[in-house]
Amino acid sequence: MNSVVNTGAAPVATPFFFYFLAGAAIVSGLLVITRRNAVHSALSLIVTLLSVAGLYLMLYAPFVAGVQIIVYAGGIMVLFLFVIMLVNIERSAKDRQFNRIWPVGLAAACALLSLFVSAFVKGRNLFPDRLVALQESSNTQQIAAMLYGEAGRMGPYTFAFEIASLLLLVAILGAVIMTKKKI
Amino acid sequence: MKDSMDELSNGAVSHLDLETPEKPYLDANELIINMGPQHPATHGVLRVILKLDGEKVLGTECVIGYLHRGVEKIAENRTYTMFNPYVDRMDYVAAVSNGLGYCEAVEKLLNVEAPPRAQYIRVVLTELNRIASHQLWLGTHALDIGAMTPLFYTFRDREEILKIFERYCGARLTTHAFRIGGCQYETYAGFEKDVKNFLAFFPPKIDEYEALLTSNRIWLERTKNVGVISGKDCIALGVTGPVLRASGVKWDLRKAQPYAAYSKFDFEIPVGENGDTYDRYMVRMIEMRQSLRIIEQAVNGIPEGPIMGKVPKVIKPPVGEIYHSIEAPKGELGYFIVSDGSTQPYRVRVRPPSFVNLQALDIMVRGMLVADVVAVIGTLDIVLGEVDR
Amino acid sequence: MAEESKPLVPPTPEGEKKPAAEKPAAAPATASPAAPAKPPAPPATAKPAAPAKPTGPVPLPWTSPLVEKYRRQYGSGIDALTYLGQNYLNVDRSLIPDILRLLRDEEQFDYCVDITAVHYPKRERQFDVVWILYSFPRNERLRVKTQIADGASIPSVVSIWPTANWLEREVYDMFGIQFDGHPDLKRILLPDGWKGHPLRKDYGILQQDKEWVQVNLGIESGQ
Amino acid sequence: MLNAFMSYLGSTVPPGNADNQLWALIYVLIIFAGVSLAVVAMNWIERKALAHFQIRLGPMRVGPHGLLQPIADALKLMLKEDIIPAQADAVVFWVAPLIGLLAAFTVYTVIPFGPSQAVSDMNIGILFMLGVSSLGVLGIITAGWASNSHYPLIGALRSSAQMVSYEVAMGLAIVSALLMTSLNRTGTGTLSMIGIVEAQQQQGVWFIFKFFPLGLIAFVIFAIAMIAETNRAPFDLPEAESELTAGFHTEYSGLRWSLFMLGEYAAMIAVSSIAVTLWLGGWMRPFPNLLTGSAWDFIFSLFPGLTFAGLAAIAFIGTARMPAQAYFRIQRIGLAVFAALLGLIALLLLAIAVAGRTNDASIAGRFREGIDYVYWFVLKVAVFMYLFIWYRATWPRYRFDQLMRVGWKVMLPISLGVLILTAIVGVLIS
Repeated sequence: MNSVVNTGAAPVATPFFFYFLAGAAIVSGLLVITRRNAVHSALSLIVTLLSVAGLYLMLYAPFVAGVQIIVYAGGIMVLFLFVIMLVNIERSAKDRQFNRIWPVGLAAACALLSLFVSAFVKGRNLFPDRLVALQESSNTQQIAAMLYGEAGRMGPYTFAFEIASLLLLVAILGAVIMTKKKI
Repeated sequence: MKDSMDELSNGAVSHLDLETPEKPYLDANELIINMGPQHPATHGVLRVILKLDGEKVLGTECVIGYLHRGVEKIAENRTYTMFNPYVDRMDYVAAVSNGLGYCEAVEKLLNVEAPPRAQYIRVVLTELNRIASHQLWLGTHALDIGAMTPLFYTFRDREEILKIFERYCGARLTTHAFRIGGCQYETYAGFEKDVKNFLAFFPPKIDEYEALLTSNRIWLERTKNVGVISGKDCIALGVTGPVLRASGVKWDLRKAQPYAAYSKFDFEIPVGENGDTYDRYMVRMIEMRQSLRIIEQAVNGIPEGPIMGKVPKVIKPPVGEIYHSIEAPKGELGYFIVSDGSTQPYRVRVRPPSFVNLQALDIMVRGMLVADVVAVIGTLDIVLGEVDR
Repeated sequence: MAEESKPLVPPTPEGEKKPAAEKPAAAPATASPAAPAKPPAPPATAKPAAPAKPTGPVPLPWTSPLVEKYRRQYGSGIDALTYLGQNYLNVDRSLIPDILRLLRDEEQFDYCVDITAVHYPKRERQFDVVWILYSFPRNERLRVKTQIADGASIPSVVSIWPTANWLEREVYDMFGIQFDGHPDLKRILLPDGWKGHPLRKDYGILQQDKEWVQVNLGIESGQ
Repeated sequence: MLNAFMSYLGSTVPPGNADNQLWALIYVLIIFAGVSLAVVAMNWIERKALAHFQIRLGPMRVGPHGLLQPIADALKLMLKEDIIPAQADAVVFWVAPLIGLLAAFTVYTVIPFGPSQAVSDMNIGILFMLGVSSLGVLGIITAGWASNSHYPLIGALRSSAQMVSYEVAMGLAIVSALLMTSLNRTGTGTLSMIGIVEAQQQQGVWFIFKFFPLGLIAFVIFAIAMIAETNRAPFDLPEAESELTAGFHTEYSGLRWSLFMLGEYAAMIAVSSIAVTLWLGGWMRPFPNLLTGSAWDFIFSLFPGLTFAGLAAIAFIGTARMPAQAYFRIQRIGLAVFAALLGLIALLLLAIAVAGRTNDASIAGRFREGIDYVYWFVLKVAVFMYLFIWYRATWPRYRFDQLMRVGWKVMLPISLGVLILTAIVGVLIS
């Protein structure tokens, strides 16, 4: 994995950090689905998200890493915990976590895995051999260009981005209507 | 607890407007929180069991009695004179008022009256004590709402009053200032000067408290429309004192049924409008100023003469019973004394204002937030020594 | 009824002397003879003096439109007296809820100051229950009293004055008087498991204290 | 070795970006120790200042004027029994204070005390800081939940709602400051903390005064939100003493509790540093573009030494004013030694200022420059710290619904409006 070409700083012990982060992500990901205590699961999920943020950093995508931390680890997971804390942990811990449709779940997981593997095998030549050295300082700008467009032109994802924000607005309104009886 | 509250909200107290907070839309578990008896804001050993929906209070139940010392039982085993110091230990921040109520009640039973000089001294000391009590209330109330600093200011100024007490009778808190039939001691040399110094010293200090709180936005938000109680509810629940007056009922025993020398002084009764925590705050602040007015008139007019009335050495009231009440800083403090003709009271019943006022806590905090419970406990100005006796 | 209760209300010196005399008798019976000798001593010395001076003001009959009105309505069940300028009604127990409700509704006694009781163990009807009322519009106080026997219950006035809730609980706690119709009649100042009712004259303080230390501290006596 | 370090002193890039991991590590340690020391000092200052607001003396017994009180406190806390409630979730209970502490300290990796006096000049500095500081709430939530008790739970719920709400207004206020960084020739702004300060230098104005009053409003919003973020009075609802006894750390004691306190004060210093960086020109001395020239540089470089000289003078006066009784002798000596120490530091700083006045390339010159930067930065942060204490002494506590209302209905619309206006004004000007 030590194939990253770097212009400025030379990262230290890159393979170590990669395996460390990947291992942490996998282990904590497994903990998420095996812990019976929902709060423990949520905390494990936070570790997973942070590890993934670290991996983004290693891919020279600091902006995505930062957003990952802010939005997922900092925002969404806090709300998750907020809700989970109010759930009766004692009761939910006693419930069987793996219910009867687990074979279906296993099958779905296997299918997904085989999809990934086949995509990786078949499209091997689509993946770059080595990561292109990104200009770290322009990373944020590039994302902006992708999302909002540049110099008067729409970026490739502008439409999707706007649609997504509209969707979120609808979700917000729905949440307000659901929780408030009279507005 | 639930039963009692249902009873309260149905039929039993139909004329009391007990609004049950609307049921939560999402299914949420009710949270039972035990506030006290060890809690920084319950002013002693009050225990309040709160039923919460999130932060909203659905109902409360007060558990009291942690400070119960059986004062009424003690009275039956002491002579009238021996019992006098015990009353100081009930509302220990207004010991002088307690003593005044008890002494006057026994005097009434004996059918004697304290001489004018004693009456005036009593008024001066009792009003000083009212200010001290209100100062303590203000400091702790502000602390409950999160303002730390007023506590220290009020304690600094309360010190001046306690110094006068100390010079007068040697005690600062449990003063035992009065005797049945008059005063315990003749005023010390310079008593009047000390009191007059205090009269000059204190008004700027009230302004100082008010500068910190009265128009403070957060203070206003925390106290306006918090713990509202109507005058009607106050009367139905027997709530007296500044709480009653803040709800718009202009009733003060010092005016309604004057005792001691109060009929000779000119003062006003402050009245609130909304019956919320802010009005109670304002009423007490004005009361402090009015107390200063009374003290000024009293200390300038202390007549010469004896300080003790014609009371026998052994106090042995004739058979009979009497109820006498005074306006203590917290409300109507009454003594119901039954005499069997012996030297010991057959029965002494204390009608404690804090005890009765505390009953209003429940309807004042229903539907409000946890933080308001603390504010309302503070604004009721309870002293657990008096609630539990 | 009135004839029966009348001598009891303004307690005569003879009637009053008895509880005082009874006390020293009760205390040694419950406590060890050596230790409690002191507390009952003062009443013992006071006792001979008490009947010697039956002087002082005597409760006088009291008449007013209010009294006349209710006396017409209820007859002899009401006895109106005044003592040292304080008026009180002595009412038969059977009239209690009606009279109190009428006092609030018709006579504007809208504020129940206090409810309490007094224990006279030598009497047939051991308890005086006292309601102290006040009228804001009239600026007037009135006491209403009734006599009930030990174990008898009395109607609750919580529906008349909500403030009676805790006050009645305290009376129940201290005297063991039952209030019918009280929403939540339980002890208020003492712990739920408390034995006895302390303000009864026959309640042995020392006995209670000794039992407590024996059970909880494992010592003979805390005195 | 010494030469290596000295070369980094003169380097224009922060240690983390200077291709020397050892130097970065040392820098991290220096900052960690410095922040810990600052927290200890802050502890003493807060107790003393709060006491003086409230007409009392504060700690007076341990050391002269209670100077050793923080040490005594730390010792006491470390020696206290470590209690984990029987019904608590032990692992989470154990981890919770560490989360808060780590989050608070990690923020310091991007805070620039000077153009090269930072652990690293991260490209996404401010974003990183927002993200990491938003993790701090996890410590509070987990602490509240793991205690398995009602008061901490309510405290945790309050704090999570509070921090999530105020983060929004805080973020928008930050964005309006970031917009201002893009008002240059290329039209590209920066998220780098060092870049933000340099942008202020280029534009010749602190962002608090930029587009007056837009910058000021954004700054005030941030200043309010940062109090809420650090759970300080009047927004200290999560630990509202009079309501929730101690809020989320009710069940904590001893060392664990002190970790929470350490985290809280570290977070206070961190958010103050961010405010200073974004709006108050970071490490820059007053009027760096106006009062230029080596003479002015020299005058301003005297300030650190003079400050310490002033502190030493105060300490000496305190020594002289101590009662001349045998009882106070040790305290007198202690205070005199402390004053002498301060005086020595003052002399050292003045000597460096004088020695480095001519040649910026010399070691003394580099030292002087570095001290200057750190001094002005710390001075600005100290003002905020004082404000934190002042607020605490003055204001009552908000109620929860009021807090939420202020957050969502007042701060959020205002910050949105300021953001939009800033963008419009920025476009119009450029």
